Amino acid sequence: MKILDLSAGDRDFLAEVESRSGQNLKTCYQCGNCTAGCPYTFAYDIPVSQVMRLIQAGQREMVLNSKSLWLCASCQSCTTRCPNEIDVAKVMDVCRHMARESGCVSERTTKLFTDAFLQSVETHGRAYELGLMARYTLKSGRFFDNIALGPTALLHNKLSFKPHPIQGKEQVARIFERFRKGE
Amino acid sequence: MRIGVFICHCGSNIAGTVDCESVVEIAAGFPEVVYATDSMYTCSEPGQEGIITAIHEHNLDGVVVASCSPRMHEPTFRRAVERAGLNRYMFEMANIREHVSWIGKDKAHNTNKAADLVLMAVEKLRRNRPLVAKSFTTVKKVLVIGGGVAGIQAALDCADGGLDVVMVERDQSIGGKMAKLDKTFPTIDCSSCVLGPKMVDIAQHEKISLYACSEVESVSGYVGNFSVTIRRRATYVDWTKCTGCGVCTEKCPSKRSPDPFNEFLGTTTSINIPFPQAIPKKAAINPDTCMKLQKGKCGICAKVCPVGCIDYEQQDELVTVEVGAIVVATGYDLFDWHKYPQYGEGRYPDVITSLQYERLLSASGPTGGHIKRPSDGKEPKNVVFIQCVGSRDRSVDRPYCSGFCCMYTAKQAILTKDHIPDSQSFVFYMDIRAPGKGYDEFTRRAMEEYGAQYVRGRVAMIYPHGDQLIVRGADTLAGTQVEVPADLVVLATGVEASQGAVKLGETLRVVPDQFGFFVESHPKLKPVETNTAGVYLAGACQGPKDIPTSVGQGSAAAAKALGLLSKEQLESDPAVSKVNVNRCVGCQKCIDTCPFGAIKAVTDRMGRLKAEVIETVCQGCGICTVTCPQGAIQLEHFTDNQILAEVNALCPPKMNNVSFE
Amino acid sequence: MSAQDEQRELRIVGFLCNWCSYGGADTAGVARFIQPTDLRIIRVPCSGRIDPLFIVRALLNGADGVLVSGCHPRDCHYAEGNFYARRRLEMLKRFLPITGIDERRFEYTWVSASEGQRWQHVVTEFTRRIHELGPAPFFNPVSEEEWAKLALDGAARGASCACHG
Amino acid sequence: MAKIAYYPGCSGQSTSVEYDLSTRAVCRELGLELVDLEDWSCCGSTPAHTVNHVLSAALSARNLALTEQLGMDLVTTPCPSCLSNLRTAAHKMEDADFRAKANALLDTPCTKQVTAQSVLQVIMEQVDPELIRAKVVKPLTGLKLACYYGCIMNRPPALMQFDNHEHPMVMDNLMTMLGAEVVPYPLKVECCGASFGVPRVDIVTKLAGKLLDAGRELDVDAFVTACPLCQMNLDMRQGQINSALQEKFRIPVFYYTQLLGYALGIDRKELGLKKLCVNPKPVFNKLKETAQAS
Ligand SMILES: Cc1cc2nc3c(=O)[nH]c(=O)nc-3n(C[C@H](O)[C@H](O)[C@H](O)COP(=O)(O)OP(=O)(O)OC[C@H]3O[C@@H](n4cnc5c(N)ncnc54)[C@H](O)[C@@H]3O)c2cc1C
Ligand SMILES: Cc1cc2nc3c(=O)[nH]c(=O)nc-3n(C[C@H](O)[C@H](O)[C@H](O)COP(=O)(O)OP(=O)(O)OC[C@H]3O[C@@H](n4cnc5c(N)ncnc54)[C@H](O)[C@@H]3O)c2cc1C
Ligand code: SF4
Ligand code: SF4
Ligand code: SF4
Ligand code: SF4
Ligand code: SF4
Ligand code: SF4
Ligand code: SF4
Ligand code: SF4
Repeated sequence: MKILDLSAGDRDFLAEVESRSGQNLKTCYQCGNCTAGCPYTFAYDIPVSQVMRLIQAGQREMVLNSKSLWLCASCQSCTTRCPNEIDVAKVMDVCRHMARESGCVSERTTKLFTDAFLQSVETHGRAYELGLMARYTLKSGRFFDNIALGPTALLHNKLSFKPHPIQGKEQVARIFERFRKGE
Repeated sequence: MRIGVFICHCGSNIAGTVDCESVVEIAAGFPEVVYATDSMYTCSEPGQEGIITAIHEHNLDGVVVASCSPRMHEPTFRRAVERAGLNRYMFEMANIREHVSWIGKDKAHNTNKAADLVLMAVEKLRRNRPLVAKSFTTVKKVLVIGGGVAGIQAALDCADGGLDVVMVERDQSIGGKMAKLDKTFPTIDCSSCVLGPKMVDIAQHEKISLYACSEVESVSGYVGNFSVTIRRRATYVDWTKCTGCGVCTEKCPSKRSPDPFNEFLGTTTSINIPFPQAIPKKAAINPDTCMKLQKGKCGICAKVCPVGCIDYEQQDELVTVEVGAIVVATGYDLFDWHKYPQYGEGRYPDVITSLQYERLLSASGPTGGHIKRPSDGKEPKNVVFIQCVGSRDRSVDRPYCSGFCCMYTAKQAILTKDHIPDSQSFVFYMDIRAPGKGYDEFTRRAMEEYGAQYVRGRVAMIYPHGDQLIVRGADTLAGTQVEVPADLVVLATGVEASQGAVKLGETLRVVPDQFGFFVESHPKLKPVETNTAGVYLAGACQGPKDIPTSVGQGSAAAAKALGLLSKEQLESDPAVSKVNVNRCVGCQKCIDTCPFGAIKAVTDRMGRLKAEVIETVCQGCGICTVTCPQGAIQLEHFTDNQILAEVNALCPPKMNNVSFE
Repeated sequence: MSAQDEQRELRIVGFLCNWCSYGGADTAGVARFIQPTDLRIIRVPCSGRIDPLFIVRALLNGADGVLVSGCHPRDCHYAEGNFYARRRLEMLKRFLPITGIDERRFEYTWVSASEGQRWQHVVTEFTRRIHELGPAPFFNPVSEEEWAKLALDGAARGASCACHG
Repeated sequence: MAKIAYYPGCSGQSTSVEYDLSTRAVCRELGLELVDLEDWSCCGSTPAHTVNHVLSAALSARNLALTEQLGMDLVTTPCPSCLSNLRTAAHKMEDADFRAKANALLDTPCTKQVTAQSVLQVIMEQVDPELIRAKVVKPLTGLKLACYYGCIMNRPPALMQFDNHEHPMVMDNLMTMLGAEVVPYPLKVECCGASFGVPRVDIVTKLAGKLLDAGRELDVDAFVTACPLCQMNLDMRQGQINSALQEKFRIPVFYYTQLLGYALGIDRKELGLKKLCVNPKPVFNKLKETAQAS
């Protein structure tokens, strides 16, 4: 196990997460309620309460490389029940932003899906599910995961073969464009 | 006036950063100062002697000491000047230690500032006048409000000490929460075995009168002489005759009356004696469920009562008593855990409170001491305890620790194993707070000898699964989520101020904190006193407290009351407000604003309305002085003139060529 | 000695209630929390004893700043003295600009007996503010007398003056 | 008829067409006129806010601005995920600085405060329950249902401000009103696996499997949902779940609008019942039997 040198903790990391999320993380007293309610704990490498702890201890690398960031579904159960009224889901969100910014991607497939989804929105103005599945499948190389669903979905006319582009799709594209410029 | 000034070095505490000799020199030039000197330790014996000698030798009639905070040594020096024959109000203090030498490094600035402070004191002193305390007699009787273990202890100690005691209890019986407990930590002795005899003592003590089913309606007067009105609620039973035989309760056909004594785990009869050891052991009718009082039908209890004491027409009664001191011991209530929707809000009958669990454990409880879960009466095997429910939780506005729930949870885990040897307890906790004598050993025993499994983490949710409840929590030490299928879940619900505490506080002029617990006079040095003279606190009404501490406080409050009333006469602080009747126009504004009701309206010989201060009630806040549009009511020792003299000493009007005086 | 220390002291008057803020200032002293030395403290039993007149008088007499401090809102030793104080001082703050006095020269705050650190902060900040404002301007004696009268009148009228409600 | 701006959301055009169809049918029947936002765009869903909060808000705000252009200040959507995004954007834009940042990404800024509500909330709050009761022609008597709300319909409570966040009841009440027996389903707000169906099938099969299991435990005839993602994970993925967990679930999963529409006597075609992956036939057979029996 990694031994932490607490004095070498990155205080700026705590400050940055606090200011970007607007949350006071010093109030977290490690009760574990967030972890207790998080449906994804079984899939996490670091339970959400320990993510909070590691932020307090300024462990930037461990946090930003955690798979948990990418597996959080923003289900809000942690936020809803935290006795210190910390918006934990927002903190997870912010850490994910920071991970993305610093190029840490420990769950590649999740990121690919997110990217494919947004790509689809940027192109068509709306999510085009078949297209985004195709793009995701190509990029991730995970051909078999959802292949079984294909027939079920198509049989029930669930997925449309054509995207539903909108007239204002340039407007939407410009949202992304301006966003990237501003970054 | 002949004023003497004494500048203290406090060793190097003051002299280190203040040039004391210079201050002496400057002070010697202040108006009416005839003597100025310095002294190494003014409060020491030689220091005080120095003051006394100087008063005699220089014929001083006023003294200024520049030293530490008056909050520290003002009483000391007042006694010293009094020993020299001066009135103790002919003394002023300048705080050149806490407010000068300890907070500033610049010696020149400090010296200058110290001299300013001495000048302010001199200017104020020049306007002081001797004040003489009035003495008054006291009523040798104590009111104890609340008959929990703290109030019981206070009442018995006062009565044994020779005072008459009036105890007012809101419920039908005294005993408070302790009467509902099964066994008590850390000794696991039976609660009613230790409390029962004390309750009987209350009933039998010739100096104690007990008013149960009663509440304090209003209080007037002041320390030594309070006048208290008590409302005795109608019980529909003449308690002077009732023998507590219980015949009525056996025959009452209305058996679905809520049973607060058993924490609503079962129901009881409309006419009822809450428990066999109740004191007073008298029956009372619940008017909400009695068929006679609701619908005019029944009347069975009146028929069967062998002494004929049922009275369906009975009304509330007001009683007035005069007392010299008041002990407040109104205890606490439990947090309403329904505020946690994730624990089911009451939808799951097998999620209960810790106090309900005490009733299930108790041999005199609704299940005769067998742990049967409410849903189906089955004996539980997996029992989950959740600590800090409604404590240490900002999201429900309860940031504080309830103090004793860690301990009673350990106790309940131990008792669970005693009752059901093949059971397994799980305790979800955040920290274990067990700071008393033998307490930590006790919680260790719960884990080590009784095998309770302690899990560090909160519980996020409880949901039913089959006939069990799934408790989903975290084990933060193992670093993961955990689930326990439970047969029974016991919530260690937190402690809240007792219902109605804020209102009672208003009646008694005792301030509640933001959570409704009464505020003590000083958190360390006056833990059972309040800021209202003659009113004391005992037990959990001041904050969460276990039985030993509550009892200790009961005795401490009794000692305070006994000490107070042991004096034949009390002296009032003469620094109170005084009305100049010539200026007073009788507008009564002061009467409206005085928070202590210390001012009354009187008519003078000419029949004109005037204000008059009741010296013994006035607390000396000076709110009235600021309120009076005529400047007619002045707080002695802090008059407008005195304070303005200090202002002028600091900012001389001549600076702007204007004179106000 | 730093330049700050050598700077000329300004005249700042403090009115502190005996139970809370005076104790807080003591606590700060006991903890040796270094503070600027400009402030001199007048002890009163309760913030409810502070007549706005005292403050006006200090300012008219040439004080560069006045600081009032009492118990926290629900904490008053006299149950509700600080509640009265708050109302009066709030009115005063609105009244000051009418008299030509910069209302930033007056501040009121709440400090409890245990809040030594807070007291240090309050004093340091207020003193810094007064130094930024500089010494109080000299009053024209004539109009000043008028103002003094006005202020005293205000106190006397009482009934119509909300400061004295 | 009360006019209300309507935002169908992307899934309403693909995986949850039947939700969109039945919502429109039910609203029409209940006297709510849905006015489609012309040329609406994707709200960004979860992916957007996991990338950046301003980007996410801007994608939603474009639609809030469209609502504003219709002269309305309330937009309604059937999808909780869209709802959550629209509400979050609206809430964040109460802050002027944030609003400026989000508007800077848009061609047409959103200047007014527009609120979003779920269609469910609108139906429950704006339609007289007596009207619904009166219109029921085919009661759901005899059906045993589990109402599953999903994780974000009511959470976090401060943002969503609708129903009990741990134990929501509106769908339960609605179904009871239609004559169904509603079981006290314990996992009403547990997460179904959300959009991890694509990147992490293992996660979804486990979480959704747990939900199905709790329903089977209570012996329900069907699930009722109000969220396209929940419905898809429980219904379309039921086969996937069965093979991953070696189970044999066959529990139909309806949108509440489908059952409501059925009870109101709306033509089946308009409810898109054919689109359901787990065949709902047994449910309707059971309903017929009870109807005949009585
Ligand atoms: C589940 C549980 C288990 C516990 N186990 C233990 C244990 O094993 N050991 C231990 O040391 N402590 C234990 N405690 C703590 C114990 O209950 C308290 O320490 C003790 O009861 C405090 O006594 P009290 O007299 O201050 O207050 P209370 O017991 O609350 O008594 C207050 C009394 O005042 C009355 N009253 C309230 N308001 C008014 C009013 N306005 N007018 C007149 N009367 C009024 C009430 O009716 C009551 O009779 C336990 C507590 C709980 C909840
Ligand atoms: C480092 C530290 C910090 C603390 N901080 C705090 C704090 O911040 N707040 C707080 O509330 N508490 C604090 N405490 C605890 C506090 O010290 C005790 O609560 C308190 O001192 C107990 O007072 P006492 O009178 O019972 O005992 P003591 O202070 O021990 O006094 C006992 C006296 O009896 C005398 N004595 C002993 N034996 C005999 C004998 N046979 N004959 C005659 N005289 C005898 C001793 O000389 C002594 O003067 C602290 C303690 C420590 C160690
Ligand atoms: S629930 Fe809140 S306080 Fe508890 S561990 Fe999680 S973030 Fe910390
Ligand atoms: S929001 Fe994320 S971290 Fe919080 S409980 Fe849901 S999945 Fe877990
Ligand atoms: S009087 Fe105060 S300052 Fe002087 S020696 Fe005593 S404690 Fe120190
Ligand atoms: S029967 Fe009469 S005397 Fe006996 S308990 Fe009842 S009321 Fe009292
Ligand atoms: S009159 Fe009332 S209390 Fe008496 S027996 Fe009848 S129901 Fe019971
Ligand atoms: S005593 Fe223990 S259980 Fe009770 S509030 Fe404090 S820490 Fe929690
Ligand atoms: S406020 Fe002044 S004038 Fe009015 S009654 Fe009181 S003392 Fe008299
Ligand atoms: S000083 Fe005045 S207001 Fe204060 S208690 Fe005395 S009479 Fe009442």
